[in-house]
Amino acid sequence: MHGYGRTTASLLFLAGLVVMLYALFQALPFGAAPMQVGQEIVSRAPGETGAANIVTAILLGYRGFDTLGEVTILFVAATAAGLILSGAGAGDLPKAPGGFILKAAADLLFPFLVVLGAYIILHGHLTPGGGFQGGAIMAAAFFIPLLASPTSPLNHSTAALVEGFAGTAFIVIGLASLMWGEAFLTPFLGKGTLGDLFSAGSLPLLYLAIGLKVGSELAGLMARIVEVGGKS
Amino acid sequence: MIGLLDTLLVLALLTTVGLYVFGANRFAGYIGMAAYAAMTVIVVLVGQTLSGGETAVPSAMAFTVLGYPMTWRIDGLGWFFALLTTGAGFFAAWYMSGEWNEAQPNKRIQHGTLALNVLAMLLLVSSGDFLSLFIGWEIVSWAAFAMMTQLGGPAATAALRYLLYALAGAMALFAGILIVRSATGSFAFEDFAAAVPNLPTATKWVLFVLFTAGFGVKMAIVPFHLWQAPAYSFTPGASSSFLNAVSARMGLFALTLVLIKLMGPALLAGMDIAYTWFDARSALLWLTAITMIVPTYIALMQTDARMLLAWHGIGQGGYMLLGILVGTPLGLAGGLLHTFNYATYQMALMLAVFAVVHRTKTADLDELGGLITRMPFTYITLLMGIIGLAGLPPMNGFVSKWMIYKSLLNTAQPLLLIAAFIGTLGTILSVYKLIHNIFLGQLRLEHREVKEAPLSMLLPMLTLAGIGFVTGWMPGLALSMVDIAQSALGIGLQPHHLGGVDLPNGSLNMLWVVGVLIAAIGVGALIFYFLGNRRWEVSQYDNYAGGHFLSADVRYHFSHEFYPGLARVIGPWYRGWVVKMERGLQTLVAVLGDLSGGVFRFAHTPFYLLVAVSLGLLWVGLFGKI
Amino acid sequence: MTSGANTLVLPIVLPLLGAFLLPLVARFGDGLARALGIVLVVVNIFLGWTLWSAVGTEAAVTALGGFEAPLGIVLYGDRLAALFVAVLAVGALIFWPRAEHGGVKAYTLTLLLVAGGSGLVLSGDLFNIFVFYEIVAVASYGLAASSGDKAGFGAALRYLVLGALGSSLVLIGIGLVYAAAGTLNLADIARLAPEKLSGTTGLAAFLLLVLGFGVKAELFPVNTWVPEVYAAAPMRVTAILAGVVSKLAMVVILRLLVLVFHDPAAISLLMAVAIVTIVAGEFAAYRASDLNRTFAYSSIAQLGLVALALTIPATAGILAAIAVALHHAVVKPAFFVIAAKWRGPLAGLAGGARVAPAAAGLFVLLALSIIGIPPLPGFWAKLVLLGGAFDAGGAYAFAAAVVLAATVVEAAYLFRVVARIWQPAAGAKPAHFAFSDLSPALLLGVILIVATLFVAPIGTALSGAAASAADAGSYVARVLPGRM
Amino acid sequence: MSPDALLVAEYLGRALYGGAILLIAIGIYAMVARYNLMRVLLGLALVESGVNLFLVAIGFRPEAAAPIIVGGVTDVPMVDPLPQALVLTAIVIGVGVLALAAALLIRVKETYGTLDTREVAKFLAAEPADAAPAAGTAVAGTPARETVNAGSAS
Repeated sequence: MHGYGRTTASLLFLAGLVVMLYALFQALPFGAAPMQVGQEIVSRAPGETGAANIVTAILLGYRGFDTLGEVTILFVAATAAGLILSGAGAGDLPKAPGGFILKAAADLLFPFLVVLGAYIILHGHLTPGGGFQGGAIMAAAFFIPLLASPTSPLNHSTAALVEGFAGTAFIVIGLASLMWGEAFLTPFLGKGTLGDLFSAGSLPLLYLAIGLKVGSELAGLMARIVEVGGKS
Repeated sequence: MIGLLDTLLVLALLTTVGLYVFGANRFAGYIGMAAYAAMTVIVVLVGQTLSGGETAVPSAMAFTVLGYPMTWRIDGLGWFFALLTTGAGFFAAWYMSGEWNEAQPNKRIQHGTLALNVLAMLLLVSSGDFLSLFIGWEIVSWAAFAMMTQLGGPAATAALRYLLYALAGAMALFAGILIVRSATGSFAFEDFAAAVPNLPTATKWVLFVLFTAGFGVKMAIVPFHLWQAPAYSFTPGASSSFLNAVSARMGLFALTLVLIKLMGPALLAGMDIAYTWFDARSALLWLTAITMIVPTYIALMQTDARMLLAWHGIGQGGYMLLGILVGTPLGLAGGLLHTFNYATYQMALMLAVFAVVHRTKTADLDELGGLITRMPFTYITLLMGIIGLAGLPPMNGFVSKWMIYKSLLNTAQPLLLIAAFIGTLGTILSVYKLIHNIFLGQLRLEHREVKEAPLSMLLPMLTLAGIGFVTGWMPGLALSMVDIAQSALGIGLQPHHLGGVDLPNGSLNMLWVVGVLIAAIGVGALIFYFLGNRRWEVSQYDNYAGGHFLSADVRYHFSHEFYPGLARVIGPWYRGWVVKMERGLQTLVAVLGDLSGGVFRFAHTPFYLLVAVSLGLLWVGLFGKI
Repeated sequence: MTSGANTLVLPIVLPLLGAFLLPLVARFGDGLARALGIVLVVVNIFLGWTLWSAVGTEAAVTALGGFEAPLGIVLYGDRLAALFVAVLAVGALIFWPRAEHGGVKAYTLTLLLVAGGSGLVLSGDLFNIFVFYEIVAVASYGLAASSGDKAGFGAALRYLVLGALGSSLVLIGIGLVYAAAGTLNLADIARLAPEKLSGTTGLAAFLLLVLGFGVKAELFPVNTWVPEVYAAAPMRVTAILAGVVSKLAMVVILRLLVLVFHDPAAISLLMAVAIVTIVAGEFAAYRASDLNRTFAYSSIAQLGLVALALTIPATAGILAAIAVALHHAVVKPAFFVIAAKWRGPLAGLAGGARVAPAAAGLFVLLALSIIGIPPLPGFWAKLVLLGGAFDAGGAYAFAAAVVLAATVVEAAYLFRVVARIWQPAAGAKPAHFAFSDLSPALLLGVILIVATLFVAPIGTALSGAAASAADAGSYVARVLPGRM
Repeated sequence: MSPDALLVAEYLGRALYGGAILLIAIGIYAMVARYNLMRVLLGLALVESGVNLFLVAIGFRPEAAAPIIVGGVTDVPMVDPLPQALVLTAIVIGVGVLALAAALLIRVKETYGTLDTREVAKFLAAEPADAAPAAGTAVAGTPARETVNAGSAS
């Protein structure tokens, strides 16, 4: 099929797709979500988990297993990227250091980003945010210095260490409840007062593990791409 | 409990394993002979049990898989074909036991595949339900493939073609037995036989077509016949004659079982084809008639002796099926008897031809001639064989053909009788070509030193020819075996005596016929030797043509274009629509393959996803419940 | 909650834990990491077997985190799930990656594949299934490119693009289901489906889910990644992907069909897809020019058979699907072992039987079984499939006819190769097999023969598994005891 | 629900769903009509965003609050929190896949020296030279494979 033919065909099919998807979506009850499960969770979450942020309660409590999978996917992607890039032509990288401004800003930003990331992780059960968002900020904290001075690459083994321990911690927290005869990932520790920093039982611990894992994984992943990506 | 049938099957299995292990041994042929002889004895014992009033000899072997029971037992029909199988195995092993064996590079495979084929066929003829029938059928098909493909080269090509035909047939059969199970709830023969009259007409037709096509491929009924001649011809000697003699008859066995025993000729005759005067049975009868005629005339055009005989095998299968489909006791007896007779003379013929090939290294009819002086016993075998093939007295082929013709007359089907005569005419013409081009006329210079076939090969040939003569002289011997087969079919027996059959409108007594014939030959010999004997013996190269002396290096043995006039007449039939259909099918598969393959090589794979989602949603919008 | 319920989580979590620890363990030597990975896979086989024997007709259910269904995520372990947990682990054990194809990272990805795959078959929650599906997908993208072969990267990227787009479709499908039913628990959806998902929305959701999961399940037309990936990936990866992983996606489609989408329109949609998949796969294989691609196309066709089996109503269809899938899981990896050595044009295979008689003999055995020649297991699988189809009649009979015709084409391309192998070598001889090269295939060949001998008990066991998997009522009752 | 709120909901709904569909369509267009693999990946990112938007939109309720309990007040209407959690997960998954895709992209560029899908497809389709028609079932057909390749790649 030649280029124009395919473009035309694509556009036609796309137009059809748009029209049909629109028809499909319009048939859904917009603004009147059935909330079959959602409503029940909203009413029960504070009591059952002690987290003020119900999304967090879902992420770590009701659907904590999803979150484990989610963390795993980042880990898989990082491992796979490491595997794929392991043979890439590192070595002839353009290792031009960043300018003065970038370097100075990187040094300056680093502590702020770390603190901000930590804050977001630790308050994940109270306010918007959590392990993923905080982890991403943490990753940025370590990634920006790398952009500033590419010659001093990230210490991958430390990152891997943090990654491994954080991932293990998540599962060990989950397994801990198994040992007490509860189901996997059942929250434990006291639920505390709704809205307090030290509340919601083991949920913040999970978020901490997630934060560390996401942070180290993202930083490692991006660092790897930067390390080999200079050439192309 | 281990019964006779189990002993037989275990023996066949041990023979297969043993001959595969010890097949390279120089005594492998004798081991095989002993094993097949023992099997034949067991089969004869089974026959005694059956003629003693038992309906079937069961096997202790039984499995139940996924709730489907599978059983094995041998009834009269199966017994008849089992006897042919072990007998043919015996003669093939005999042929392979001496000098032939020494000359073969792949003894192990020849012996092993022969034993495997015997085992598979015994398994098939003793199947007790549709599931075991299908299993046996598949094993027979693949065992034959293993036998055909052994030599590689053109044999492998022909075998692959056979395989595809056989598998297509097997798939039709598979569909058939599954439809039977859906309709009756089990694979049992009895349930099917009980239920089939009450099935919807459409189901009956579907089953009839599927079974006929599935089994017909093995029988090589037109239009499923293209594979057979090349596949059988390129197989090495004894194996080829075994395949020719009995392998294709497995299709006949299965067709008889399903169409005659289970469905019954009356049921088939009741399945009318709308707007014509055909019904299922008569349509198949006419297909059979075509099968008798077309392959026979194709045989006529062959220049390879093996191919010529193999093509005849297809046509002869038509006679057998014709007799069986007539459905009267006489027709059935004729068809089954022809199966037996054909096995004897066709095997003798193939063995004789392979003896010639063994000595001269060629089967090309244009490259042979005048071998009568070099290989006289082979000549006698071939002569007796072609008399049987052409259906002339005193050989046994005459008796069975006579019975088939008579049954057609008695059921008032003269047109089919004419078709059978046309086929026989072609047979006579082509077998004359066979014997003429090999044994008569000028002896080739390069064959001047050719020796007669060794005794190990001559003896089985002559024995087979002898059986052909004896059962022609005293057809009652063979007909009493046919009785056992017929008793399993529920149509009734054909009364007979040692010399033939008595019918109200004309009987046949071969004792008299052969006697008269011998007497007539005696009279002829008297006249020839004592009254007008003007002959004297000269060298084969002492020849004259048009008054000119012909030296040995001048070729005058006319074998090219043996029947030019006839060839012009039947030429259009020769390369017919069947070949074109086969080619068209191949091309279709290839084109579809390229189309499908092209789909997978397209660079923009997400495009398909877009198309699929769009079309899928369109379909959802059109057919989904709103 | 039955006694084995808490162990449901272990086949997922233990390999996951191992995968997280593997890079750390590797500091003490790659061999140790390899050993740990293999031990965990063996443990998973054991766990699968334990689950199989613990659950009879009554499945094990566990509500993760103690949050009862449908609020939380449940794991549902019946014999079907146990079977595939074990099969996946066995596949990973036999085809554990070689050190030269990625080392510890490949071990990690394989463990993750095992964890994700186990989660995929055990999970009873639609979105959770999606998450595990993604784990499996991403791990296989990585493994597909791990050969270091030049073609690997392009093929893997093509695979990734298609797979990611398919995942988006799945997400839309899940969104549609959630928007209509307001729940993600499969049992809960099953309960609400007749009321909420019987219309256009439900059908569209099914279409999107089938097309999305179909990328992994090798359904036409979202399977265009298959030939290139299977030709370029390391043999061990190809064996696992073709042999096991593709079936896991089929298990998901099975659950969806049994529980949620049983309206005739959905069934006929899947049937159409299945028939086209079979035809496209077999015919493309007929014209394929090397062994790897031949088997890749053949694998597509076999998965089409599985999909077709799924459309056959009641237990018969599910039994057929399991039987065909299991048989293919034994046969196809062995084929790929042979293809790994015999690369290049088919004409170059002449003389193979002389160079490597064991491989040639094994090839014939596998070919016979996959064509469906009795008494090999492939025949029984086809018998159940076609028997079910003819029992159902109508369009199913047509589909069965297509399958039968495709079988002839299948035999044509497989035995064409067999004929080639037995021809005398024309030029360069085909590669020789060291015992270690062929041993995985020989092992699978032995499994095939053993299965032939024990086909009756295996059939009974699978029938039981199929019957319980087909029982949507008991699924809902087990997961939502209070809400029937 | 007040009539105003209903009206708002309807318009918002059309806008949100329309936006989601538009994002998906643009993304798919980039994936099917462009040759550059980088653009294909960007298209993929767009499709994922569109899907996420759709998911979030499902949970919308007019005049409802974000699902966070402030000051212990639990009886205010809230939007459905579940799709939000799902979208969080979906985003992270998308990030992982895209990162892996970027890594592969680097290797593709490095290996083939191009990001053009046609060139990559040509490389992949470079099969064993012998098209090898069936033994014994020789077919007179032309090697259609080459023509298909040429068609799709030019």
